[in-house]
Amino acid sequence: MWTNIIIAIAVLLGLAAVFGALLGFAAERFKVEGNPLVDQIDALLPQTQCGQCGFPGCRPYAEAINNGEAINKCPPGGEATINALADLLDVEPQPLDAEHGAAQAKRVAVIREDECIGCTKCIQACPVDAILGAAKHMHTVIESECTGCDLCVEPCPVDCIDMIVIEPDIRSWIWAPPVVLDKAPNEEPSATDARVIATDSQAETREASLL
Amino acid sequence: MATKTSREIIRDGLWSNNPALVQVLGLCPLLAVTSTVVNALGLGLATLLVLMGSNLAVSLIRNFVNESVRLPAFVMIIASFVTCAELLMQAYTYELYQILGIFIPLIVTNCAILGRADAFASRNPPGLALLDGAMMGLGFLAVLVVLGAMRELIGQGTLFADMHLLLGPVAAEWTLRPFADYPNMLFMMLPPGAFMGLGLLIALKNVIDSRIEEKRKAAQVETVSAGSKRVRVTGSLS
Amino acid sequence: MATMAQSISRSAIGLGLFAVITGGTIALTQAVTKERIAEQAARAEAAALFEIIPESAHNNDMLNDTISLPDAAVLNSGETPSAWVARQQSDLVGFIIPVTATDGYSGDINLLVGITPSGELLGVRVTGHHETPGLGDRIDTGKSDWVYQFNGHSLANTPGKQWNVKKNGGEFDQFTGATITPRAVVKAVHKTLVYVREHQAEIRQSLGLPLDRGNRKQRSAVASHLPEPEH
Amino acid sequence: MTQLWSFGGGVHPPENKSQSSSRPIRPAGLPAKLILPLQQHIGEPARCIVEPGQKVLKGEVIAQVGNGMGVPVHAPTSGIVERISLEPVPHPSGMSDTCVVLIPDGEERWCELVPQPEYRKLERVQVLALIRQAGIVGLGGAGFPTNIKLRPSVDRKVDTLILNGAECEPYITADDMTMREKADQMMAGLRIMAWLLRPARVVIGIEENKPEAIAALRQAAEGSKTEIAVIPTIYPSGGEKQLIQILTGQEVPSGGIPADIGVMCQNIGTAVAVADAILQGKPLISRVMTATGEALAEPGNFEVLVGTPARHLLTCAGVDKQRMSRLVLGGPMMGYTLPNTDIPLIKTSNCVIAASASELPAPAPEQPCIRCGQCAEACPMELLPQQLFWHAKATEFDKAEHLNLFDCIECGACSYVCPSSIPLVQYYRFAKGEIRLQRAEQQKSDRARVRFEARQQRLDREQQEKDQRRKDRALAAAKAQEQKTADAQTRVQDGTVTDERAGKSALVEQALARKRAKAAGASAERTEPSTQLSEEAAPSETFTPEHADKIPAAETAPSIEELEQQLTQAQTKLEKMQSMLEDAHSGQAPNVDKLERAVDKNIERVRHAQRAIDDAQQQAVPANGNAEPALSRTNY
Amino acid sequence: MSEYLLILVSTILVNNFVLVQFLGLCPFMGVSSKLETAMGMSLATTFVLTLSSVCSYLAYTYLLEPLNLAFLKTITFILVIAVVVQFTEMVVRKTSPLLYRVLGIFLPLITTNCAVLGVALLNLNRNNNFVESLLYGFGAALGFSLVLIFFAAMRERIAVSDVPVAFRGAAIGMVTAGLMALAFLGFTGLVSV
Amino acid sequence: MALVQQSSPHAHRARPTARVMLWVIIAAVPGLLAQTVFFGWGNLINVVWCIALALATEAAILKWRSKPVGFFLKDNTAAVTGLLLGLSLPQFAPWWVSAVAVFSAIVVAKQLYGGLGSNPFNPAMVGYALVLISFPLAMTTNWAAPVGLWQDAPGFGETLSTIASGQQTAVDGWTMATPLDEYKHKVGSHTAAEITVHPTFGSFVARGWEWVNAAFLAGGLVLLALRIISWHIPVGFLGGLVAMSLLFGTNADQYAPLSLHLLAGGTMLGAFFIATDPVSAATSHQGKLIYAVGIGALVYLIRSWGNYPDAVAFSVLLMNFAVPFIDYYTPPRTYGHHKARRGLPTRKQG
Ligand SMILES: Cc1cc2nc3c(=O)[nH]c(=O)nc-3n(C[C@H](O)[C@H](O)[C@H](O)COP(=O)(O)O)c2cc1C
Ligand SMILES: Cc1cc2nc3c(=O)[nH]c(=O)nc-3n(C[C@H](O)[C@H](O)[C@H](O)COP(=O)(O)O)c2cc1C
Ligand SMILES: Cc1cc2nc3c(=O)[nH]c(=O)nc-3n(C[C@H](O)[C@H](O)[C@H](O)COP(=O)(O)O)c2cc1C
Ligand SMILES: Cc1cc2nc3c(=O)[nH]c(=O)nc-3n(C[C@H](O)[C@H](O)[C@H](O)CO)c2cc1C
Ligand code: SF4
Ligand code: SF4
Ligand code: SF4
Ligand code: SF4
Ligand code: FES
Repeated sequence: MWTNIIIAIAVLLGLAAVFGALLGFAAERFKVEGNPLVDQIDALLPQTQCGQCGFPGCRPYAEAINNGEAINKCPPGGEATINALADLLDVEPQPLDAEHGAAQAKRVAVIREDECIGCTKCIQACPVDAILGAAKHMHTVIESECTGCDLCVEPCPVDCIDMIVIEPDIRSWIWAPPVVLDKAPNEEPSATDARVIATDSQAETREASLL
Repeated sequence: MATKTSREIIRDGLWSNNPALVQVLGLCPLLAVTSTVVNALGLGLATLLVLMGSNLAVSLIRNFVNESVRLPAFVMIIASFVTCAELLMQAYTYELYQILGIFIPLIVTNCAILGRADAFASRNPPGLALLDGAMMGLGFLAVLVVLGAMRELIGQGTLFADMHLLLGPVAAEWTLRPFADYPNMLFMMLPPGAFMGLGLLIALKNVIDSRIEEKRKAAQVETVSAGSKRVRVTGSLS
Repeated sequence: MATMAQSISRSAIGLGLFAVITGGTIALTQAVTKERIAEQAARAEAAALFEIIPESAHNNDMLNDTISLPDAAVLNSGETPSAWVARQQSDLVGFIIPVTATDGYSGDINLLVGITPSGELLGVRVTGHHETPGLGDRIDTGKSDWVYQFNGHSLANTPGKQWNVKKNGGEFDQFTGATITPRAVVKAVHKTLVYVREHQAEIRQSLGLPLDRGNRKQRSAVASHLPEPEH
Repeated sequence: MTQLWSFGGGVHPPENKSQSSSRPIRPAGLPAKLILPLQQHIGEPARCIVEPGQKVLKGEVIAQVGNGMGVPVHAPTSGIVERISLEPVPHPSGMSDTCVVLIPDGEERWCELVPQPEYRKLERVQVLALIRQAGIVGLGGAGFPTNIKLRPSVDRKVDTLILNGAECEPYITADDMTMREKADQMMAGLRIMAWLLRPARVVIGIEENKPEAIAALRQAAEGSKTEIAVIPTIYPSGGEKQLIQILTGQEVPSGGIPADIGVMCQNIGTAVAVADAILQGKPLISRVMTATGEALAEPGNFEVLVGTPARHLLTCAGVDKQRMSRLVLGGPMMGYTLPNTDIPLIKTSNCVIAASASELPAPAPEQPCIRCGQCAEACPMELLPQQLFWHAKATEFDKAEHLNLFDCIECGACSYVCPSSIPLVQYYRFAKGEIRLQRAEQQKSDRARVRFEARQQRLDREQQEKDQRRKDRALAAAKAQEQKTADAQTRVQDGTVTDERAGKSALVEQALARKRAKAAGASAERTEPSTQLSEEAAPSETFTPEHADKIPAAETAPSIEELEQQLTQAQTKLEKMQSMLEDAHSGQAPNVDKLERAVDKNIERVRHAQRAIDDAQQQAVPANGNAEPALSRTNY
Repeated sequence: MSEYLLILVSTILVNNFVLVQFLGLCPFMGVSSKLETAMGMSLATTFVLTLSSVCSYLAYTYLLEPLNLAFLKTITFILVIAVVVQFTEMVVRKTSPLLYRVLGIFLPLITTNCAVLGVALLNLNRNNNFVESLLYGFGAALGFSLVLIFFAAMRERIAVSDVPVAFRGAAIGMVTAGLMALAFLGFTGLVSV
Repeated sequence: MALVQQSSPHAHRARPTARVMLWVIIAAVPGLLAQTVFFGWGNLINVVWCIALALATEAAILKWRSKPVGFFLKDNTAAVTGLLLGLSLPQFAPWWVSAVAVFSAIVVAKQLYGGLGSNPFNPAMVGYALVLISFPLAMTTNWAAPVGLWQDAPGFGETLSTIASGQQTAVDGWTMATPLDEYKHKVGSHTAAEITVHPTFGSFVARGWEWVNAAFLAGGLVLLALRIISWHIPVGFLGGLVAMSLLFGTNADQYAPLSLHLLAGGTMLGAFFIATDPVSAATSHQGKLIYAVGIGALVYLIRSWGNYPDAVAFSVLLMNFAVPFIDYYTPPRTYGHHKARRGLPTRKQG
């Protein structure tokens, strides 16, 4: 009996030692550094650089995600970003973590120029260098570069920076998806509903005028 | 990762992170051997024992494993437990062993076990690991048995048939036949029934969860303060 | 290079250590359970045999008391199949022959046919089949009592024409909706009996029985050669 | 006979053309006011060059080409500019855009016109400039500036010039009537285009359901090499790509333009406009439009001034408002609905349908797609509409794009046949819009990333430099102890620095002074709202404003720790401000008043923060015994 | 020759590993939400399954059997598999980052794919010889890949359907797998092995 | 009065889904009549029972899902599902077999996936296959013998009471193995001549069955003429079957003859009414051909070597399973493109 046991152990030991050596060899021989995934994750983040995720900027959050951080902490990205991340990482999308704030309409910062004292605080705060101005001169936000992170609002000693919601205009307008009736529970569609279903952008207002 | 309290571990294993219903792991035995309660119970018990053992063992050695051989080492631990279980079943419940067949050695590759070893046991102290193993195992066992009962009942109109294979002659008379003259719904005994049965159980759990969630929502007001986790990206506020 | 060697040796030793522990555990368990397992395995193998000839009805080590069957190609059960022999003291109780019916509904049906020295059926059991659940699988004792009806039949008391399902004018019940399976089983059992009759000389010899007595009896029993049953 | 090819798909909806084609083209006359959007074409909006109250002559330019691609806008009649304002324009969004509102004076006084009957003696570029100056855009639908289209890049030689007279949409007969009544003008315009392009082949494609127009064209084209190709009546044979396929058998490559395969397609109305512009010098100020539909007593075609409100045209055609349930601008397949009749008609408007409820009934409610494939059979672009629909609906835009969503011409054939009455086209439009939006955002975020990273690098560099300097300084200081002579030098350096600063602040002072003088009147107004603002903000001032707008009203109080943090922040800010104020006082800086305001504000802030903490602690104590350590910590 | 063909038909269709034999279900459910990843998984599994089927056959026939150590088969096989998987992963990662991007994250998962160990054990049960083991492993992998890829394509479609909330995700996946298994029952009897 | 606002197009061709489905039902009537003439009242009773049950089940589950019930019931698709089940179940199938089939068709195969348009598998065939494997006895023994061969022909009432009695098997003299079943089990051990003496084969191909198939073919041609179905699927299906049959030879002693394949069992019903279910079939023309040829080939394969005498249901389900994948790789070539874009969108890399 004991010989049998010893043979068994010896065989397994032999196998394991060989395999272990092989793996040890491979681990050293085929070592790689760096992770391309971070770049891919970073590419999906909105680059607002607002820090709401709890990381100083999008890239740090991308790195954190790569290390297992939850993907639902970026309010500017909102659902779209979460879905894209879920898709990339092949995990289930989760709803936005409320602790990090809610998704908001896109905004830009606008400085009320005559109140600005030129303290340059906002320049220091802006993560993308979208504010122009020299010390003691009034400052301006380059609208096209502003990410709407609102990081400049708080440091301003005279509170002269406003976050303005970007309103859609006729050139940025896009068609809304049709209103799908399917969602209305327990209701038989009537003739009037028929129009609502295929209605266009201003569903709400026009619906009101119709019904 | 914050360590979990034992309460959380219990809830996770049995319900909210149930290996079968939520993680959807360990499916092969889950579906293959659940045509009757007795098969399900047999395999479930074996899995439970292995899971506890391997979790404990992995947790004990968690600080001594070299990264490059981590996976093989865990797998070997699991395999040794499984082989022991297999040998014991062969010795003491031979008929059941024959019915369960290849699925006993396949406990080794039950993803739930390696998953627990890697995700939990290798990062937690032995006590918690053992508890986790037990709870995950019980959760798995419960699903196995429920699915087994469901398939047995719908499929051949009996419950607890052949329990003597596992529990000895006392159990021989336990068979229930709730419907007289039942036309066997063979589909439930075959692979499609297994899949759909589990699908149904998962859906059932979802329904229950959403009910609970609704209740909780109704009873509770949101307390998180939005945006409280924000950090400064640029400089400090001085 | 030092790191390479280090890495190799560390991994090898690490994994080796696990191998020793786990291998030891397994080997030990195996050593402890070995005998019981062997016993159980043998018992399981014999279960079907003991159903046909219960342990109370014989006292030899039936599992190891086998004779080889000559010219057994018709039985379709392996290259040189052997029959198990049951004896009570020195009396011959019967023997059990493995047969395979190849014309089932789907795939082979493996049978064990138990026969008394006088050519009477002691029992028939199905050990493996692929028949449709719910239809053909009623040849299984777990599903119905159908196979028990063979008990007691012999070539002597059942003429060759009767070795068929009732639908084809035979003696044996079929199942509703599934005639193919029972017919295949009946045919195989009949074939076995015919085989035994034809090879009774060799069989008796290997059983160590005198040739004449049985010979005579059997001959009288199946005096007229009956035609193959119609299928 | 011209050889014809066929294209995949297509539908044949009831034509409904005879209602409007039975009457000759009538003038629609002068409306009470004309609303002229500054953008009636693809490209940049035109730049308005008139002011309210200004008198303009008929044909005078009132808006010039802006900085990008575009054409000018002309006054369709003489009159007075009432205002330049945001008015609802014909656009599917129903939104408003900048328009010039012109009140006609009824005199119809033309500005000076310069006809160029001898255009062949001019340079081609000059003729193209004339076409542009006449404000001509494609009248077939998209409104692409015709002069740009007529000047393909050198590598794209136009071999085939196609004149699109298919007019495949039901109801519309504007091109039909134009061809019947203005065939000669059209041929003249065609000749100008052909002279510009020198194509090897000139074809006019016309659907076989317009026999009178075909006859008129045959007559007008008599003796010329122009082919008149009579094509089968099937919608959308008038689509540029489809017509090209029918007439040449070639396909316009995806993402390309017809010129890529040596073809150009112009609408016949465009040709007429070109003839008018060159031969008579008249800019594009009116066009033929169809007014039809069951709600009209006298449907027909009208010569309508650009900018005429739809109401005027409808009145000309005898509208019965009670019967009108839907007002479509364009055809029933591709047109869009107008929310009211005040919307002006513009260069690209070719038809107004005042439909009764029974004529264009509301579609049945959308049912699930049954993948019947009828839509794919109908799609002239050979797309898989149902697949596009599933992806668009599920917002899987990349998949929709992969299935060539952007090749969809929004012709509506798929929706027309769909048994489940799914507004497919709307889904595609939505998806296309979203994709474009996403692309723009992606671009912006890429830019943001670059800027962020650049800034990060710069900061790192600066930090390094600072560290380096500090090291250097430490080193220098060590040396300085040994070499006392260095002292003097250092002082000189300091001096120059102060000088620079002084110079700068002087400049700032001047600039601010100028500004203040200019804004003197406005400042009173401005302070008012700002005080108001701070009053409003007062109750919530315990939070920083940024938090204030993020936290819903019914939010529970922030934790004491947070409040503390806010307090410290406020205190630091206050200190900073105070020191700045002192600096300013001593430096006699011009922003003292502002800084004083800032200091006041910050004092207020600190006070509020303190009060909030006190409140919170008072609440916390009875509620929670554990709050004690926090209490003791904050009691300094 | 034809017996080899029958092995393939049997493993791919009649006794499909996933739908009939219930092996490899976790990756089947876990990595089938996207067609692209399913394809990666299929490729990786095919490679590892075939290789480890052969390796385990060799280990058993030339090591365990002569030494009378059949009871060590499970641990030996799993060791072989784990090592094959890990080694493949390391090599692919280093040598072909592109392939690693496709296969990388799936490779470790294969260790716990029952189908891999299942093939090794079934080879023993069926007394397969070397070539048969190879084909059996390959056929099993093809069968796995076939249903995995079809299933993934189908799940992408289901994902955009209006499935009742309780059934979204894994539950409807199970039901679909059930219906697929139902369809595969049509193959019963095609090959009687 | 406010003006209607909606996206173009504003005109619509009026052939709503409900009417399409109605046409399918109408086109199936000749087949149903032929079944009634040649096999008695069984199919008619089954059809009525299945349709009623289908509508009821659909209504119940829509209610449970909080969907507008009337709106969806009016689309007639549940009725089509019920109809097709009624047409394909054995004439004397007990009522509960039909009930289980209808229930699984409507609930499991259709509504669990979101209802009309979303089901990846053909609901009727899911129902059929499910009861076939669940109740093989009831599903294999209840095929009516052709009318002329009945002993003691059952009238409407007797048929109804047989079905309603819930017995697993009907009276012996009324039922008979189907020609496909008969051929399948005798081929190999008997010659073609020996097999076809069985009364179920009649004088031509398969007594009764040939006319039923012809009637379904006629109905199918109506659907084709109305452009409710495109030719690709029936032609592909029958083509696949014919091609396999020719490939494996026309030796009737070895394999069932082509005429039997085409005119017995559910061939024509399958080719024109079942494989053509738009929801679960492939999308593009090319895809439809692949899908249908696959079904045809599988039908031959399973009929010849598998366990099931008629394989339409399984073949359809198997190819349904492949449909999403086929769709991925067979998009049509779009105008202005050189080649079709196959496969998946390549993910943009960061
Ligand atoms: C799916 C299916 C499975 C079947 N399985 C069996 C079976 O396992 N055994 C059997 O004898 N007949 C089986 N049959 C029935 C045979 O096809 C055949 O109908 C029957 O055996 C002939 O019986 P009869 O001679 O009484 O008509 C099956 C039929 C079908 C359709
Ligand atoms: C965005 C856009 C860009 C175009 N660019 C060119 C161009 O560069 N050159 C050209 O000759 N035509 C150009 N065209 C004109 C098209 O070729 C086409 O003739 C015109 O859009 C009218 O087509 P439609 O009315 O069918 O939409 C462009 C059109 C659009 C919408
Ligand atoms: C579906 C569809 C149908 C069209 N039908 C016509 C038509 O009937 N007549 C026409 O002139 N342009 C029609 N167009 C516009 C042409 O594609 C093309 O823009 C026009 O002929 C170019 O000429 P233009 O630049 O002079 O407008 C249609 C466009 C689309 C997308
Ligand atoms: C030509 C055609 C064939 C159909 N075939 C079937 C069928 O075989 N099975 C079925 O359940 N429904 C069928 N339907 C109805 C409907 O499409 C089906 O119920 C949907 O699958 C439900 O989502 C068919 C409908 C049409 C138009
Ligand atoms: S929360 Fe802000 S910083 Fe964080 S990832 Fe989103 S945009 Fe970037
Ligand atoms: S922080 Fe405020 S005051 Fe200072 S420069 Fe910016 S906008 Fe001006
Ligand atoms: S026509 Fe409508 S229902 Fe038919 S496939 Fe297209 S979108 Fe779906
Ligand atoms: S709208 Fe687009 S998808 Fe629909 S038929 Fe026209 S081109 Fe095809
Ligand atoms: S249990 Fe089999 S693969 Fe997970």
